Amino acid sequence: MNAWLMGADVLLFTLVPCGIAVFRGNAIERLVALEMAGIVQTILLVFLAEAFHRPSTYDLALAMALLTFGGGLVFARFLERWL
Amino acid sequence: MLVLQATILIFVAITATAVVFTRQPVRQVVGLSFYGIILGLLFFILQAPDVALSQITIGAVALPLMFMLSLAKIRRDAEERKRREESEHRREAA
Amino acid sequence: MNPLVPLPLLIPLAAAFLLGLLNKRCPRWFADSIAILAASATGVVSLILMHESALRPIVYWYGAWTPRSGIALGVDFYVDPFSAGLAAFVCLLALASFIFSLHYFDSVGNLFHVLMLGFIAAMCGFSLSGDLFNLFVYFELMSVAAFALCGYKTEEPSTQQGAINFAVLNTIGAFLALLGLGMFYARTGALNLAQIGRTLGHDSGVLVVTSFVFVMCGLLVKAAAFPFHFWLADAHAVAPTPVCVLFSGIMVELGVYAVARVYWSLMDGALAPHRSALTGVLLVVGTMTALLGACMCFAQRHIKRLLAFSTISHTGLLIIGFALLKPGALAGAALYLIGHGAAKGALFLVAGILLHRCGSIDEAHLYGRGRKMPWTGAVFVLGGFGLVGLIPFGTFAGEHAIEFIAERNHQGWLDIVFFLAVTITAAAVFRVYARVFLGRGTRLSSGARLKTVDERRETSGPHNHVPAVMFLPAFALGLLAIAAGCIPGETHAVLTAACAFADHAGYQARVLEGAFLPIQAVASEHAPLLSSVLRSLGATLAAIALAVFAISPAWDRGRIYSRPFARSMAFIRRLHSGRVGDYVAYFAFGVAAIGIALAFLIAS
Amino acid sequence: MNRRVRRWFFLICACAIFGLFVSAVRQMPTFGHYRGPYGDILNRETVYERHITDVVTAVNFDWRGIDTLGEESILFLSVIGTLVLLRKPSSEVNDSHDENDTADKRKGREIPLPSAATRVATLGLVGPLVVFGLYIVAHGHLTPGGGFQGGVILATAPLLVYLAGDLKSFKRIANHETVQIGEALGLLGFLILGLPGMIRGGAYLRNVLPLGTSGHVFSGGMIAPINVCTGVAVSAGLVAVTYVFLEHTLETRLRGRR
Repeated sequence: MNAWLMGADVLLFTLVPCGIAVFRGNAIERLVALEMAGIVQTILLVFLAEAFHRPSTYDLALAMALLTFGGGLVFARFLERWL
Repeated sequence: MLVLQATILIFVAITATAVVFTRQPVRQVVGLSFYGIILGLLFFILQAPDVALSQITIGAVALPLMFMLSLAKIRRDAEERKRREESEHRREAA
Repeated sequence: MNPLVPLPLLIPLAAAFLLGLLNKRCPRWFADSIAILAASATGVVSLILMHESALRPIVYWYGAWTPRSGIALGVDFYVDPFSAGLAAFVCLLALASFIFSLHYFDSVGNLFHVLMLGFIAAMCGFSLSGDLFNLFVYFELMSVAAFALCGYKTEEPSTQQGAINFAVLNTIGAFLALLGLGMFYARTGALNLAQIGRTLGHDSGVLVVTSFVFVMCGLLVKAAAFPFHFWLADAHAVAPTPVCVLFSGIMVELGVYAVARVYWSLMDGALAPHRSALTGVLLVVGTMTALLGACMCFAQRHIKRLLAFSTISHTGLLIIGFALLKPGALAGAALYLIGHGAAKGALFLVAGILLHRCGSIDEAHLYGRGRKMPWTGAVFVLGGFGLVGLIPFGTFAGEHAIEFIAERNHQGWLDIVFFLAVTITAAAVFRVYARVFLGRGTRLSSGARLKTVDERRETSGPHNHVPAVMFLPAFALGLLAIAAGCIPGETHAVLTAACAFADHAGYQARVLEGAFLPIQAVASEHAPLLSSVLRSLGATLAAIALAVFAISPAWDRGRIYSRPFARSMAFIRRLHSGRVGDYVAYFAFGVAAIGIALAFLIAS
Repeated sequence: MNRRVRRWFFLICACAIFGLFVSAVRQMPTFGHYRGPYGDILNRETVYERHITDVVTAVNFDWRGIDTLGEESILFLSVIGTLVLLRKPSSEVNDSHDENDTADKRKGREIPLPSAATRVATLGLVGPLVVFGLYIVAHGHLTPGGGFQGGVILATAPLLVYLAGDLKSFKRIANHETVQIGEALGLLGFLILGLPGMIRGGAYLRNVLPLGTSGHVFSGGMIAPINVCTGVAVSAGLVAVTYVFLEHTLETRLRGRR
């Protein structure tokens, strides 16, 4: 049990409020909570990669960081325009 | 470690159930995205980084975009049908 | 390693990719010729493989990853006469539908060919694969191609409905099979069929039985066994006719084949002491499928739907052939598969011709309109005789073998099931023949005309003659249905292949150790032919009599008096509601019932 | 069956299946205790046999390469199937677009272009995304990822262009024809790469290239080229599906604001 893993444990529980907000509340709130979860997830992946001593899995965090923005944009565009 | 795995498994179970019980499609897609995030975490913690990467890349943009496009298409079709019916009514009235 | 083995998979795939690449840049004739060429090349390769493997099955390891110290590392294709023969039969039916569709689809791009070629590749791979996960991959490939082909005529809402029912039910089945596959992997740590079989040994615990039930039910969805069959009629009613030939002629039967393959290669050791349990469960499933399909078949007037329900009924008979778990019955089932597939293909092609010429597929609407097509009608009757199992047909040989084994195993009541199923389904075909091609009998009230799809869009309006490219494939398939039953020495060869197919330990030795085990020729027992001949003639006469009765005015009068019959038919028809939610509920019921029955019988 | 009956019927059956499943799972090996020899052998042998460091990629593209060919074909056929199912019905090709557009305007659907900030941020992300996708594809045999994941990331880049509101550029990048050619070429490449092994007397998909040094980009024999083909096919396939959807669904609405 190293410090990174403990950090990951703590971070994991910050996903709980995000989850609650994703499933209740209005459309905008849900979207914001989803974006928040994406950010938490990115940091969590960094922590876990460090905890497992697997430097090659930083790719995952990087992918998450790059793609979350696009995901948010998808929802924003479609909620705004069509749905 | 085991605690972490168990916690994430429980998260997955709860989120999946929550997605199923969300009835409105657009909200369901948002929930599904969140579920994808948790699922990616589960794969990673079970030491399957390849699968986790697939989940992340697909779940971030491509999957929601697909769903949103389909929903937009269904909405459009419904609107079109309604418009067509309305115009038919009008024609009949005339 | 024999370089021919991967070709049945690679040739159609390469052709599909090529046509996908050229797409709209190549003319229609080019796409047609590529497709026909690919299908025939694949068929020839499969036939050569069937011939070469007749004495000794071929095991082919992709990437040259041969097993090390008895542990399979890669993925293998296992070629024995059964698997190669099925691949060849796939190509034959595909060839017939390609030729048939030369004049059939007037204004579509080459995407139809791409999908069909992918479908062929999937079915060839499915029959040859010797790896459980690989099998699943082809299952999925087959499903994807089939969904798209089924929804090909996108304009009508009913098309989408049928395709959606098909897709939802098959996807759920695939998930269930995947779950079972994962459980097998958890138990054995292997994916190769032979490897799993060896690791399982004689373990018949709940885990193994449940995994097997899940995989089997997933495959039975494809095989359209009761109560998983509901998607089939909806899908067939809306799919284009050339596609129906492949759906009914081989895709559904491949589901039964896969169940047989999975059972004999990996479960036979574990379930050897409990065979009677599996036989019992599967006999119930097969009998229900056969009888229910036959009843529904007779009640239809949409000809494609009618033929689809007859496919369900005959698949039930195939399941019975497998359920006896004896090589002899397996050989019979193989013969039956070929005979039925060819006959059913011919029938569907005739339905396609009717659609092409008359722009309808409704029995009432078509009354007497086939009188100018005596030859086409003759092929239709030929198909009907194929269904009833008249003496020279392939179905007769198969039925004869299965019934012989059934009687020897004290399951003589199966004769009655066979008799009822073939008589009723063939009677339905004869009834349609009499109304459409002879113009005899009562007219169906056109006031209550079926809400048929506007089928005309598949073709470009009624045509005045039957083009040779449409008639010849149907005729050839009709002839094949006869030929399948009278090739000299065929029964013996099939029986030998079936014995090798059912050789659990031999399969493992061949795959894992590369043992040189030639197929032993078996002394076939001669079943009493006379009683079978009499039975087949009796069934034919009964079918004709039933058809004559059905078109006579007495039928309508009789229906008023037989309330219980009508009421139970109404109940059965209500089950086929067309709502996918109902179908999923029946699916869950089927899995639960089969699983619990099997687990209970094995535990006790 | 009405709704209520169906729900209860289904629930009872599902409970039965679940019971069966639970009793089966109880017999499984305990969590984290892998029993089979297969995974252990692969873990042990891959680095020696193929000089690559990501076992999963080796399983996907070498040990079980034929599975991947089948899966790529599934993707291909799904894309083709989508094209077929979403093709414009012949009767509606000349659908009056004007009507739709005026209808939209009437409903106040006209939406302004996205703000400059969004555009700059999104378009600025496209470049890094392409680079990252190429990196994932090229390093498939060294780090987690590979043709599939990298292909999806690559496909996301043009989608971002669309999301930034630049439909014209998206259409130029994701030209229908180009995309389809790309997909078919990627798959044909995969299929052809398997053949040399067969011609040289081995089996289909057998390795014929030198293995190189472990950990180096140019290592692992055939795995890297097959990865690249898969990446091309996957990215093109995803873009193709999106394009078809867009063309079919949204075109009429977007025409007004081009």
